[in-house]
Amino acid sequence: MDIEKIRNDFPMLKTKMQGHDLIYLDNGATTLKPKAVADAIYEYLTCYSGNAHRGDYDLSHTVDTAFENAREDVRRFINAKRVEEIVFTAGATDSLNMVAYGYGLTHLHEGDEIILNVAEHASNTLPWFDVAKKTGAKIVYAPLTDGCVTLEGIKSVTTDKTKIISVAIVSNVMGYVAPVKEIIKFAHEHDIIVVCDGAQSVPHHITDVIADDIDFLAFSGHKMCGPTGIGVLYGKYHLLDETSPTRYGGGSNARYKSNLEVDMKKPPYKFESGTPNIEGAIGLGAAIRYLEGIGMKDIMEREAKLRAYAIEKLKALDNITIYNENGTGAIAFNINNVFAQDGASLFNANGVAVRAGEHCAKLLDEYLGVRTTLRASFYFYNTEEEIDAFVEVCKKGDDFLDAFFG
Amino acid sequence: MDIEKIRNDFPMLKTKMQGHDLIYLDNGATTLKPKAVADAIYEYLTCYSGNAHRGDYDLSHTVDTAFENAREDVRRFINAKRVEEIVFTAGATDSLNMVAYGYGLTHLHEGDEIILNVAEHASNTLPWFDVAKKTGAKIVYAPLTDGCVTLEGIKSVTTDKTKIISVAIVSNVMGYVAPVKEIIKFAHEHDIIVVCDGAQSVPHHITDVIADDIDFLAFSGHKMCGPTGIGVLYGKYHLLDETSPTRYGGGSNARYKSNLEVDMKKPPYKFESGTPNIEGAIGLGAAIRYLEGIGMKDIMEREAKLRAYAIEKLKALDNITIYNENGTGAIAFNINNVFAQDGASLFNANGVAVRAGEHCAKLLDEYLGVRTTLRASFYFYNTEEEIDAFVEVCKKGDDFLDAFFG
Amino acid sequence: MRSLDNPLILREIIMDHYQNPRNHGIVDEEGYKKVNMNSETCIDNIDVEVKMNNDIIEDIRFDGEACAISTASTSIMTELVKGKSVEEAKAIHQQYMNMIFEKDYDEDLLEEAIAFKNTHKQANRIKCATIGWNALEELISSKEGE
Amino acid sequence: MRSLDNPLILREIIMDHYQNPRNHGIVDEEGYKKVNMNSETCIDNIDVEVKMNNDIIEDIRFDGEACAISTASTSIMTELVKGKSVEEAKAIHQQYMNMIFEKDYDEDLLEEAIAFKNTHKQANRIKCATIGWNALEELISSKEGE
Ligand SMILES: Cc1ncc(COP(=O)(O)O)c(C=O)c1O
Ligand SMILES: Cc1ncc(COP(=O)(O)O)c(C=O)c1O
Repeated sequence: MDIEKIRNDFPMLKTKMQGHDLIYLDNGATTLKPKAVADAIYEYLTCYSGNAHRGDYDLSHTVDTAFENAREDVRRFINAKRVEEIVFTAGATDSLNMVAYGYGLTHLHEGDEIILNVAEHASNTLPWFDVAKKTGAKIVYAPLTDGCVTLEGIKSVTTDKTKIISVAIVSNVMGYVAPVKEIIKFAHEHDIIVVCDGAQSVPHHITDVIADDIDFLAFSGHKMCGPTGIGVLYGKYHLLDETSPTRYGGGSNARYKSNLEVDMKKPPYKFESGTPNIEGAIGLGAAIRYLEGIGMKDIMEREAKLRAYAIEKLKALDNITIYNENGTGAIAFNINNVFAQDGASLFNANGVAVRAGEHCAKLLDEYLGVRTTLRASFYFYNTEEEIDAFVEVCKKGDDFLDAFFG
Repeated sequence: MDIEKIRNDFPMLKTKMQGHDLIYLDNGATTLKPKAVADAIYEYLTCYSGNAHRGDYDLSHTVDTAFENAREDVRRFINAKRVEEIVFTAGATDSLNMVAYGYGLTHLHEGDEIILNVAEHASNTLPWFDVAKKTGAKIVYAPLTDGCVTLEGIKSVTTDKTKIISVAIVSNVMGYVAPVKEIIKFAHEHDIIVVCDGAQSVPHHITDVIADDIDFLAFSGHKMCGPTGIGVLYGKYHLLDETSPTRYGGGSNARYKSNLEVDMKKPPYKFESGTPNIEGAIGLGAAIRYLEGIGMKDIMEREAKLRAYAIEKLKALDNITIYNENGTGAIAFNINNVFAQDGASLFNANGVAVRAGEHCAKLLDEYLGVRTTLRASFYFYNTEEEIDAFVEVCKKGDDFLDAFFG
Repeated sequence: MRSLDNPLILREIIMDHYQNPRNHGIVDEEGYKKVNMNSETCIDNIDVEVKMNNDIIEDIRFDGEACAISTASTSIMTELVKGKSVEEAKAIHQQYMNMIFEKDYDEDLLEEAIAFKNTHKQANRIKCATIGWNALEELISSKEGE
Repeated sequence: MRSLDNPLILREIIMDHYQNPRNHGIVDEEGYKKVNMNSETCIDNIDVEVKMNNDIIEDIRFDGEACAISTASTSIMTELVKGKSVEEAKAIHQQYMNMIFEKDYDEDLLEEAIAFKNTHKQANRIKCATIGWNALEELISSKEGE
């Protein structure tokens, strides 16, 4: 992996923050975009901006083709069997809501159980809360072991009422990889559907929905070098077929009559009402081809190395508490005696972007015993030198108010 | 209005289709984008791409500011009282679904009535169908007069069961302007909420939600020089307050506990779950400032002139049927004895983009007596010369198969 | 004989089948299996039905409101496959698709269907030129699956 | 006396109020009106309560888990407005906001709150530096509305 060349692909890496070269360690929130993605979007906007699915003239047909090619890019990237299993959505949150309301709400009955865990993101928690309230189903939390979802944890709360397990493949705070393949195998033996939140896994790992036998998978474009406002819901075709749309309108129906008779199209179109995010899909396709160009295997390896390097450096300091030494994703930590938000400010003053807070996983305090943490999250374009600079800032912890007077 | 200068702002107007200079008359489907919009989006992607609402460092604060400035641009453009009344959505379809499911589903009871009309777009029809089925409410169609929604038509079907009227300010096929101000005045006297579909009006007219006393207004960015994947739901604050979110997740909640207690934020944030379409909002803001720079009054006047010119020219031909001579928006027509799709193909072969079909208003055939039409729709950047070229193609109607062998 | 390269003749074939579609009009009789192809293009609304006799397409008919390209291509399709075996029909279908998507194809199997060989130049019409053929495929492959 | 231009002193003020917040700890007594400011920043979780005596802010208290900037700015705010009339408190609030948003302001009314005059350089901290002040505004303007 030619890191210099790669860094040159990202215009953002040439920007400054508070007078310092930007060190971007908030990739869990959103990633930077390679020029190829920005260019693909610009090209759509300036060279062939038209609507899709309306092929009455060449321009529109060109847009259609670009849009559907992006769908094929997604299919290939996650190794789905059929391109019809790829639904474009507004983002992972939208995708998860579509499963909860389109599948959960229509399949769950009073007393049924949905297994979550307290490390899940709000977007994989709150839609299920609402569906549970509406159907009378029950939310059950699988216990974590050292912060990680385990097959044993899942088994320990599974009953014959369990209908759905919804789980992040990689947690956005704890950074652990859930053993989804094993969980799914177990779940299917008990006729349980497994919804996977891939928001933090698809950008960083090799995804193979067939090998893992995933039922539903949700993820966002903007966390994998793509634009915001676009995401994906993958579902096995027969499950999508059983899933109700959550939005109705132009494009998704085959025909309807004034007597309320409505004939919907087949998946994925029945879920894509209204003009879709066309440049979003095109941008996501470009992002996927960019990632494939580098190679997901190399990306995984590089990120593992970066993380190990950062953990080693942080452990050498005596003013840092690390909450997830052994994860693969984000590092959750605190500077001792410095409130997370003050810490983030100190990093900011030194040009380092890290995030502070509950990271939208607001049940996790019940497990961690601390409400707010700092989170540093890497992507393949980060470097050891950036991590060195980040660690230097950690050392300044006691002077955290300097940031405020800098 | 310096039309040469304006046309220079649109890179698409320099492109070709089937070897001819592109004549783009499908502005009802989506409009072309000025360079200023493409540039604003490119700038976000390459100079300050970060997540919003997560202000832990300067970059994120910059994004937040740009995103919220775009909200203020929208507020100003439609003259809303408060910026909190502007909800960013994925598009008009999404906005209309949010009203139907977030307000309709939670406020309608069995036997209540919703007034629509057969000229409405699928996106302002099908969500109400579904809500009617779920609540036991009834869909009632206001009769059209010469294809136009009238106050009398609305009155004639209003009963003391009427709770909601949902109506397009400008119909996407018929192009007529509904007298919404009068309809709303009447409706409010009877405690009826009025939902306005502004997808075809906001881009072309001066919008003043206060003057018209609009309750809810939905529109899309991509039909007003902005990007796809972004739209707006305007609602009076107290109505938004009563409206339930249709998507739950990160960003929209204040806090929640494992026992299913959830505290949502206030409008507009409670509706904006998950990472929003940031560059979409920024692009829409840029589009609005571009339109304001030209002036909506001038835009309206120019479009009226263009339409009148086209109607006059078309009427001089003896092989054309016009379905809406007196509208303000799109022209719906057919070349006699040529199926609409074949007609569109003929236009395509001559570099003219017009649309064929039912235009997502699939109940309209019940009124028009013809299922499919051609639709030519203008925007301020179109010219009389383009209309001349378009009319020349109309004359070739009989040779429609030439397109296929050209 | 291969004057089928003459655009005027190709055009005439299409106009002829558009104005006088063959095997037109759906019969609602026992033994027919029908598909509706409305959702494919959002504008052409075509029904196609077949009656099988063991492996043979004994009858095939269509109806609907559609453009010249859809109507003519479906009309020609019905003529080509009527009386043929499923195997033969599949072979013809394959050649037709090859032609539409600019691959090598066997002209002889396609006869008048050759009128659609320029479809790729108006790529937006591919859906029209294949709608009836897609219906055929659906009908004969689902027939097998029964 | 205006050594308040010395960053070291400003810093000390903030640290002092962070480590020893004044008017700290919510009392759940009759006569107090409370707001929770959790949703403003998604990280600071602050409650502020006031007890009015006619037009006078007789008591004002706060509690919660928050960063140094939020805690110290709220602590200083409570000291500044306790015992003041609504009118006076509003004037102080106005001057503070002016300072934060880089407009002209009256230093004398703000006393130690001047420690936050550089907030604009870390614009992401504006929410922290104003959270308690926003709570104050909510409390005293809703008081009027009752
Ligand atoms: C009148 C009307 N309403 C709603 C819509 C839906 O807009 P969108 O496809 O951007 O969601 C359209 C656009 O096709 C329209 O013309
Ligand atoms: C694990 C996880 N799930 C879901 C989401 C939601 O993604 P988005 O905000 O793009 O909808 C995120 C991102 O914050 C996440 O980290």
